[in-house]
Amino acid sequence: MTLPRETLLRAYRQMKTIREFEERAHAEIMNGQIPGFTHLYTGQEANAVGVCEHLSDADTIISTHRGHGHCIAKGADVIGMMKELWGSSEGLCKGKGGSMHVADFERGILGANGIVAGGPPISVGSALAAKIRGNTNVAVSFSGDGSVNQGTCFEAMNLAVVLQVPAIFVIENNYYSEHTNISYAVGCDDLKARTEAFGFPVFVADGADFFAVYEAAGKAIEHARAGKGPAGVFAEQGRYHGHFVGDPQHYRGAGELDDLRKNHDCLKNFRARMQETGELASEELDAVDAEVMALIDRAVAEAKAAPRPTPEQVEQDVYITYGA
Amino acid sequence: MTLPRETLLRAYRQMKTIREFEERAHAEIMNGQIPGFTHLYTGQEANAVGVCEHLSDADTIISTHRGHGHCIAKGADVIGMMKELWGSSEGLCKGKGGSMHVADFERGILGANGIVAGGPPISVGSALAAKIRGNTNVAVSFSGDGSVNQGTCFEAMNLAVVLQVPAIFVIENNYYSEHTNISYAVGCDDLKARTEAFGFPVFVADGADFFAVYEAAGKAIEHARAGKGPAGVFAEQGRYHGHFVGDPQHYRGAGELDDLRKNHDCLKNFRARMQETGELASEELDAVDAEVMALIDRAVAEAKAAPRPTPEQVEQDVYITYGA
Amino acid sequence: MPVKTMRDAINEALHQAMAADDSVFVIGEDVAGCMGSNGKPGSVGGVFGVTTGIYDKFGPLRCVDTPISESAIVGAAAGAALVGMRPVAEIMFADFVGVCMDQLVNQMGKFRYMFGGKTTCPAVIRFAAGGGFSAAAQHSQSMYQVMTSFPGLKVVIPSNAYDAKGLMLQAIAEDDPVLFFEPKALYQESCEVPDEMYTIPFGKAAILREGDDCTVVAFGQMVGRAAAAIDALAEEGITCDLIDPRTSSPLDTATILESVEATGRLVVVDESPPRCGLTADIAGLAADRAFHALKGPIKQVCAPHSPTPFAPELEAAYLPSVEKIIAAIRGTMS
Amino acid sequence: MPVKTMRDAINEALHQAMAADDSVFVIGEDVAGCMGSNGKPGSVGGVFGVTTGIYDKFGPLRCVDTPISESAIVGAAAGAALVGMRPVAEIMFADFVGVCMDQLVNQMGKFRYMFGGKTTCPAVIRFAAGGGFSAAAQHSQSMYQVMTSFPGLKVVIPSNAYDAKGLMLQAIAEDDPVLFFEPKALYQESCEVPDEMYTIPFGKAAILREGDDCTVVAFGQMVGRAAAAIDALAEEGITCDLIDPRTSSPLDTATILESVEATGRLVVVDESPPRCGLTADIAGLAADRAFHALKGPIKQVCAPHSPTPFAPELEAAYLPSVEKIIAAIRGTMS
Ligand SMILES: Cc1ncc(C[n+]2csc(CCOP(=O)(O)OP(=O)(O)O)c2C)c(N)n1
Ligand SMILES: Cc1ncc(C[n+]2csc(CCOP(=O)(O)OP(=O)(O)O)c2C)c(N)n1
Ligand SMILES: [Mg+2]
Ligand SMILES: [Mg+2]
Repeated sequence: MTLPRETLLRAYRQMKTIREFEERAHAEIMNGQIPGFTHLYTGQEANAVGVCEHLSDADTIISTHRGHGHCIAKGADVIGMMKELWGSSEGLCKGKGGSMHVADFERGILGANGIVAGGPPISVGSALAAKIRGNTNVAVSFSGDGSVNQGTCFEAMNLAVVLQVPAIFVIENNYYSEHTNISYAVGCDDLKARTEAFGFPVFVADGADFFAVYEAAGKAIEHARAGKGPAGVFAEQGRYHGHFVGDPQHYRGAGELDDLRKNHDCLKNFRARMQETGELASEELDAVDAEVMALIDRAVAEAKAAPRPTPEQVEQDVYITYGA
Repeated sequence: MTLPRETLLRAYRQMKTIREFEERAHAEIMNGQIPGFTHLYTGQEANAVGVCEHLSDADTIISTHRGHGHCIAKGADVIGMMKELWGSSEGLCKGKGGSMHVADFERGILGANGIVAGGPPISVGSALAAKIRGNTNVAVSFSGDGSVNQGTCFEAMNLAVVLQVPAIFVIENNYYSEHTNISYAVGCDDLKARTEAFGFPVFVADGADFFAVYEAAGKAIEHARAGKGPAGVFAEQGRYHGHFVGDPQHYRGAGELDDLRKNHDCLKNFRARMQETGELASEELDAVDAEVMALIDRAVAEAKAAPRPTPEQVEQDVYITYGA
Repeated sequence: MPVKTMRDAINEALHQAMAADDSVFVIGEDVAGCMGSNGKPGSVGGVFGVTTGIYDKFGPLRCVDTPISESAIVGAAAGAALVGMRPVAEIMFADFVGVCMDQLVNQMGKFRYMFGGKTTCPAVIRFAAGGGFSAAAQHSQSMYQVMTSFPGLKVVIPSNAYDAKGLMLQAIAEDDPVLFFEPKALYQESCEVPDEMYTIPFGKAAILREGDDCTVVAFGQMVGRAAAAIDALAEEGITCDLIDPRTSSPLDTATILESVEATGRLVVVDESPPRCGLTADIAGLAADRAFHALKGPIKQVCAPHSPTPFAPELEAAYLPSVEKIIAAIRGTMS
Repeated sequence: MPVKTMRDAINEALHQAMAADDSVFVIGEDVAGCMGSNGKPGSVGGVFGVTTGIYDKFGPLRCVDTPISESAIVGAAAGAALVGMRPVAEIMFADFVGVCMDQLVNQMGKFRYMFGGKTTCPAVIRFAAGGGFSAAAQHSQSMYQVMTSFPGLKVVIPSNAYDAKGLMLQAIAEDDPVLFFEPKALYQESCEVPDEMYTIPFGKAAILREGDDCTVVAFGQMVGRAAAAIDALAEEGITCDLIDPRTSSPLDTATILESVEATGRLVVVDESPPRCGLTADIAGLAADRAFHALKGPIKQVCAPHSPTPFAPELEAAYLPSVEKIIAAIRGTMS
């Protein structure tokens, strides 16, 4: 696969942005700067970027509790996101949502979602809207390996097939739901077969390899855009952090985390491939790195300085306020 | 397959009892004698009997809105059931449940259930109890072709596989959920494959043929009793009546109902087989018929004469009353 | 003016809204009917007949029939609404909120707030609510009292065909998610209903009787019984205000409080069980904000703290009756 | 007497109940933890640590770890209870009642009634409830007020470690289904808790302060804040009864009414939003049955009619504060 230079540069930038956003968020949580429960995406960056590189603002995604990566990949304003993590009234959700509920409707981001498998049915609705309107938009739901045993996930898959809507179910298999391995939680031996048995194709990819995810997602999205109904993507890649910040990670085997960071790193893999093919020079990538670091520095600095919400805002934004 | 005479006689009696119970209930509903919403099982008798002939009182079943047949097959008192349909305080549920909530715990009947796919998770719990206690009881859930797209049904199937409990999922495919054909509601082409993909074997049977269901259920139940985890049974057979009494049945093709009654009748099939094999004489079956008719006559007469509940009973039976 | 049943009035509202606005569509189990069968698709129009004719008129893309998957139905409605459609989903019996509660409460109802006011979610979810049919414990609940407790959802309970049409047209026009509870005992009840489109604003109660001695607030199916009770008492010279809030969320607190200030007495009637319900909600409102006007205890007439029983005699004893409402009015006056 | 946190007190109750009765088992997501992984099974003990050590002691058959399938978990608990087991299921955050509502409300809660009293369903379902952690709209709800509205379910809200242990042992002994809401803000709070097994009866309120001027009823996390408010006012000579009902269903109406009869004033405090909640429920009770004793308006202190916000400042303004409780007490007295 050869991609245009701009695509390559943008994909790398997005992955790097997610990585640095997450690592910095991690540090700031440890510093006690960010309130609430935060679930980091570090390690899985290629999943989000490999999918979202196929999407425009008119396509939608819906995300999970581990949502920062999806939102960045789909184009959410990084500074607005960081402010949201801080709970500022200038955050993307005015400080009302926080890490678990980042959203950006202008970018087609229907929100991070704190309920496991809450997203897939909603995404089917967005896909249905595309079908009713007769356009070629698609609707992507991201959800984890833990979400696939939740009733709503199955219902959404079947409904999408029945209605033949352009819904893409991206299942991110990072092997664990909280502290439980997928080998325990999914009873059958072959989750891909179980999913395909619903009546749509599933494309599997190594989630540490941007190009693999990009290709798999491309097939799924093409299928859906062509009006052939839903499709699935399985992206397999571990997360570098615990389930949430503070997780003692008793479920890890010896050396598991080291191996992940060492041998399953989408950024390293991307650089290696660029070196191999010569498509991008390492200086170009270094330049991106520097820009990303500066952006994240700025995001953190702005988030720290951003205005705090005030008590009267508590009761705003529940309902539409109709003109008097 | 050859079965003992008593088994044959009992199986026929049970099917005939269900048939007559339902046909008489139908007539009495048309007479305005039975209140509420009633869903008749006529035509599907062999499903319930073919399964329940393998079960003892220590095994449990859980049923559906279309529950009379399951309850009779599992040994519920027919007169108590008829009284329940009438709403008498002498009914099996003291007139509080009615047609949709017949239960008999002494017979291992965990109740008819008005929520589609409400039963399967509960049945998994009964199966789990058997596993924890280390006995060989099994837990059967009956549910319809419409139930298989409900989240709870999927969740129950996966959980049963994960926990390797003796849960039997009997899916009664009568081709319709209310007014919708299974070919529309189940998105995939092969429901058996979709179900087996959860990780357990499914045995399919012609639901107009007692022997076919008996055999399929036998395999499933043997699998579960042997500690090999859950199993499924698909019994395929149309219902003779509408979804509920009063249904105009717009979804039927021309001649569909005639064909069902004529060519897909478990009682006729049973008699034909007995004639063929000579295992039971037709006079013996006639005698059963007569006894069943008498029983149902008596049930209706007793139900009509049975005492009515009184207002103070409304607030009884909500909670256990602990001794003072 | 033409007389229509509540069923027909709501059906007419749906037809008119769909004709007027391409973004409106209906979705649910058997809203068309006969899909995949040998029968003619569309010949059912919902198990209560409320979506009759919509498939024929608007086709399968705007009359979306579904499998039995209520969470997916509500989710699909919510998702379509997030991208600007105006779905009207049918969930049949109100009791089935249980199988789609998360999508109603934690998703649809919270989007606007948790996303900082940056989206709207103009979905309407319809339910057939309440008792009276010997439908027993799982097919008789009102459930609107429970849903009223969740911020972000608007809750409608029409008590007559005229209101039902106007409230449905308003519901579809609202940019917030609306749960629309149709008392199934009233589907066949009729009154005058204009052919034109009209809306009834949310949060504006109807005052159906005016009197001096007591304020009676009643919801849905109970409005008629409360009216009968009041009319019976009027013959003895006891007169009451009868207030039908029409929407429990938003609630027209001003109209209720004004009436209680004037009469000094309050009876609240609803068919739901007593705990944490609408009768307590309104009693609590008055016990704070109209306290000084109160001349007698606030009486709640509701179902007992039991599930709904099957037998007709039991259900008759379960639901608030005209007699019980009369007794409550007398109770607060003595 | 040894001092224990609420987390440890509940954990101890579970251990003791399981040792005493073979039919008791726990079930839920990560109640063991590390299943299928390279880590040691059982090393989690629930995301809040409440089932710590149970896997090690009782093994996988009685510490049943599950996929993320809350409806199946509650259903499995209900089904096991129907055949005589005594499951204790963990559903983690109370907000997740939404994904298993039908099994809680229409199944477990209705079995006994709709089957004519012929079964029991001794299942306990545990939840971590309430706000205070910047966990935002989907992980901060109390939900017990909603569940209180359903007949057939008993609802427990402990406010301290001592009560939590005794109420949990009682919950497991109950033959009715019990929903047990653990205020997550109190898991780390400690007090004296005996090592022995003991039970606290349902429907029996605790009277935590005694006074003359006002009755304050508070639930869960709010009990401590109400106590602080009362103690502050005591310095000015205003004294209050403080009542912690401990179970919202059954509710100890007698203790509440007796107190209101004596003080003539009532303030009800809960962290849930205002509509159809427990504050209204108890206000409505008193406005009927203690009406003639009332000397001032009944005040409700609760969250506003909004979902729970994320930012700490917003959540602090959202939850009832000591100051707001003081203001309410003053409000009813002026
Ligand atoms: C319905 C529901 N149940 C439980 C939880 C608690 N919870 C949050 S994340 C999570 C694990 C999700 O695992 P997975 O889907 O694999 O996503 P990952 O965290 O690995 O990205 C659980 C159980 C929840 N948020 N929602
Ligand atoms: C959760 C839920 N949704 C919808 C209904 C309404 N309903 C009752 S029976 C039924 C059809 C069930 O079809 P199937 O499972 O095939 O059983 P059958 O009636 O054919 O025996 C429906 C939709 C219900 N009772 N529960
Ligand atoms: Mg995972
Ligand atoms: Mg069927």
